[in-house]
Amino acid sequence: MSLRVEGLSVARGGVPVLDGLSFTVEPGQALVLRGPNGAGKTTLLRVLAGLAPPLAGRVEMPPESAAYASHADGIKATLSVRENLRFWADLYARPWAEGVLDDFDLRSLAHRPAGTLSAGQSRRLGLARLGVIGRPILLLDEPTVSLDAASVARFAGWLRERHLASGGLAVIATHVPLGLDAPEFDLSRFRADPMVAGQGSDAAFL
Amino acid sequence: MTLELGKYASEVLSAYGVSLALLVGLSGWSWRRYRRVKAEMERVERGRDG
Amino acid sequence: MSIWEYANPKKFIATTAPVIPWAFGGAILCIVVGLIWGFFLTPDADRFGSTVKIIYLHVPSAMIAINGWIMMLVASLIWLIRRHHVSALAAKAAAPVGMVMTLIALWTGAVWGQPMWGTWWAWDPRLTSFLILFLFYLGYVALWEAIPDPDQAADLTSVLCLVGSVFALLSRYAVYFWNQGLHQGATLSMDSEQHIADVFWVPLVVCIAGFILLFVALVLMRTGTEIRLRRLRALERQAQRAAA
Amino acid sequence: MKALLLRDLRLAVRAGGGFGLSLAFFLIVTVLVPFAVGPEADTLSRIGPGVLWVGALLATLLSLDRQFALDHEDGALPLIATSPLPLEAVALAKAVAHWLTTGLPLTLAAAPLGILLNLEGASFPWLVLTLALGTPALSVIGTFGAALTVGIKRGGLLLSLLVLPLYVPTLIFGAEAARRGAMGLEVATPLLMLAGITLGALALLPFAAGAVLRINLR
Repeated sequence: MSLRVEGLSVARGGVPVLDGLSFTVEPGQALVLRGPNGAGKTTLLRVLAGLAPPLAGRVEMPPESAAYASHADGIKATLSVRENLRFWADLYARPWAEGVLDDFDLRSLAHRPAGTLSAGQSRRLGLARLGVIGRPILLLDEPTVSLDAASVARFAGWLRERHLASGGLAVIATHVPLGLDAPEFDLSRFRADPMVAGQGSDAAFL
Repeated sequence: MTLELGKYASEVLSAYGVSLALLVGLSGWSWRRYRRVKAEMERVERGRDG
Repeated sequence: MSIWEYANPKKFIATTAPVIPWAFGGAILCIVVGLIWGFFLTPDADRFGSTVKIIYLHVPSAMIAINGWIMMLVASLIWLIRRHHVSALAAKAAAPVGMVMTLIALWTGAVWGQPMWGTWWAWDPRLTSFLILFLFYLGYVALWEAIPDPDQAADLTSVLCLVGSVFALLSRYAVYFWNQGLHQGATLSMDSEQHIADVFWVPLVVCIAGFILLFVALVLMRTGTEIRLRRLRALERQAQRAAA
Repeated sequence: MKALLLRDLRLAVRAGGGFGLSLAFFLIVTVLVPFAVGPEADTLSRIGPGVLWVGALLATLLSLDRQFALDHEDGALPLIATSPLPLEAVALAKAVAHWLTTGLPLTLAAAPLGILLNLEGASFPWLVLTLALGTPALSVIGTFGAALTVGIKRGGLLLSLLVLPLYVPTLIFGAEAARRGAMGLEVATPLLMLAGITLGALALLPFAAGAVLRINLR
């Protein structure tokens, strides 16, 4: 259940952003992506999630094992917290476990329409989705934005004890220290050289 | 050279007139656009190599 | 050197640049000769009076309108399968030309049928098919304009062209079915040449050749423009990234 | 696929879901027609089936772009795309959900609205039958259009421009079958063509919509 990446090069809007990326994440491990804004963190995560094809290189992971989470966490305002989570469980054909409400401190909010939640609460609901769908590989883009310190600690705890401990792995783009003893991966070293056209779709015209 | 167009002369001429106007308009627009972009291209190329 | 060599944008411009003036000149020559020949030197057809002279504009433009869409369909397939930018840009370049040709076919068709139908527009199945084709062209061009990213635009418009072609064919038969009940179409079938006496035939072929040359010239010219615009955009983005 | 379908149905009927909007629009359009063409019963009954067909078609068009736009805006689309459900099935589920919330109610509402247009008794069954056969095609073609324009700002207008020409065959065969049925003429050809187009669209267009969604998610 490991994630292996070899010689990966990704582009955004036809322009190569990252080049020659190679790394491996073993089960139980996490990898934190560092780099300035626009370095390509989100683009890389989307390629790993299979939402966009890479320009070159390979991403090796078992099929149907990745879960992607971005800033916008797809919460339906008119559905209640429980209905939102039940939908994700059904969509991913996973058995519904009430325990996830406690993991993310949502038990008291279960019946409230998601539209009435605060930014931090709806963020916790977004992260609770990861607990519900039970995917071993998590690809998280700034997961702790708009969370207070206590919630960040709870999420890091869940990540460590529940996800990584049970053999899951995660690639996380974040600036906030999560207290995980995870190796860091600086993307600015792999910035594609703009003058070298590479395989981006603009290459044919340069 | 018989040029007697009968009672539909105005229709025939209008058909030709509009059609040729459209053709000339389309060609002219494409040609002007072709030249303008070509000139822009050369200006940028000179800027890059100069 | 396989044909796909021309898919390289720079080579495409290099090889087509000298061809454009010749194609353009040839087109003008053929159209002028064909029209004058057809306009002045042929007697009026008995039933239509002088409106039959419109055939020299209607039939060629109608053919280009239909074949233009087919060319765009093939170019879209080439883009989807082999990812050659030139074919996607050629489809984008051909769309307005096809649209104008459809407009001409509509206008000349309406004027030609006017004496026989007594009205400017009688929902004749053939003309209505061109009206629907015009709507497809309109949607295609609008979609290209609506999407900033060139690759995404090329992909989406290609899929629209494929789906649109199927529905264009369906519409053509639907329209023929829908209008049979109303009234009999023009006796002179507009698209088939065998009904035409040979004295009309030769200038018509010259006009058709002229229109084909014009279409080729315009598409080559406009594709060159699209390629250069795309190159300017790529250079600019490269400069931005280098500066960042 | 059932999960997505049930969620969309639940969202549609919830407050602000827009369930009743297309029905209201259909009613308004039907009411406006007599104001425009005059109250004579025989004119109204003659153009009735066609007017109701155009009304249903426009009402369907009205509620299309919300389908994917909402999931795109709140970030649900990439999450759904990474689920085990292929995008083609997502498109089909959206089309079925759209038909259940819009196409079916319009078909059922067409009969009572026919009374407003003084339709004769014979034309009611044909009207409902042709709408029942035709509205699924309108939904699935519309879903393809919605997928095509999901990322485009103010894509609603462009969606109508792209989808209306695709509606022409269904509209022609549907309205023609309804008209001939009302007059007791031979109905087999338009009805079979209408059903054929709907089945073809249901079978093929989800794949086109899935491919287009994949492109828009890049």
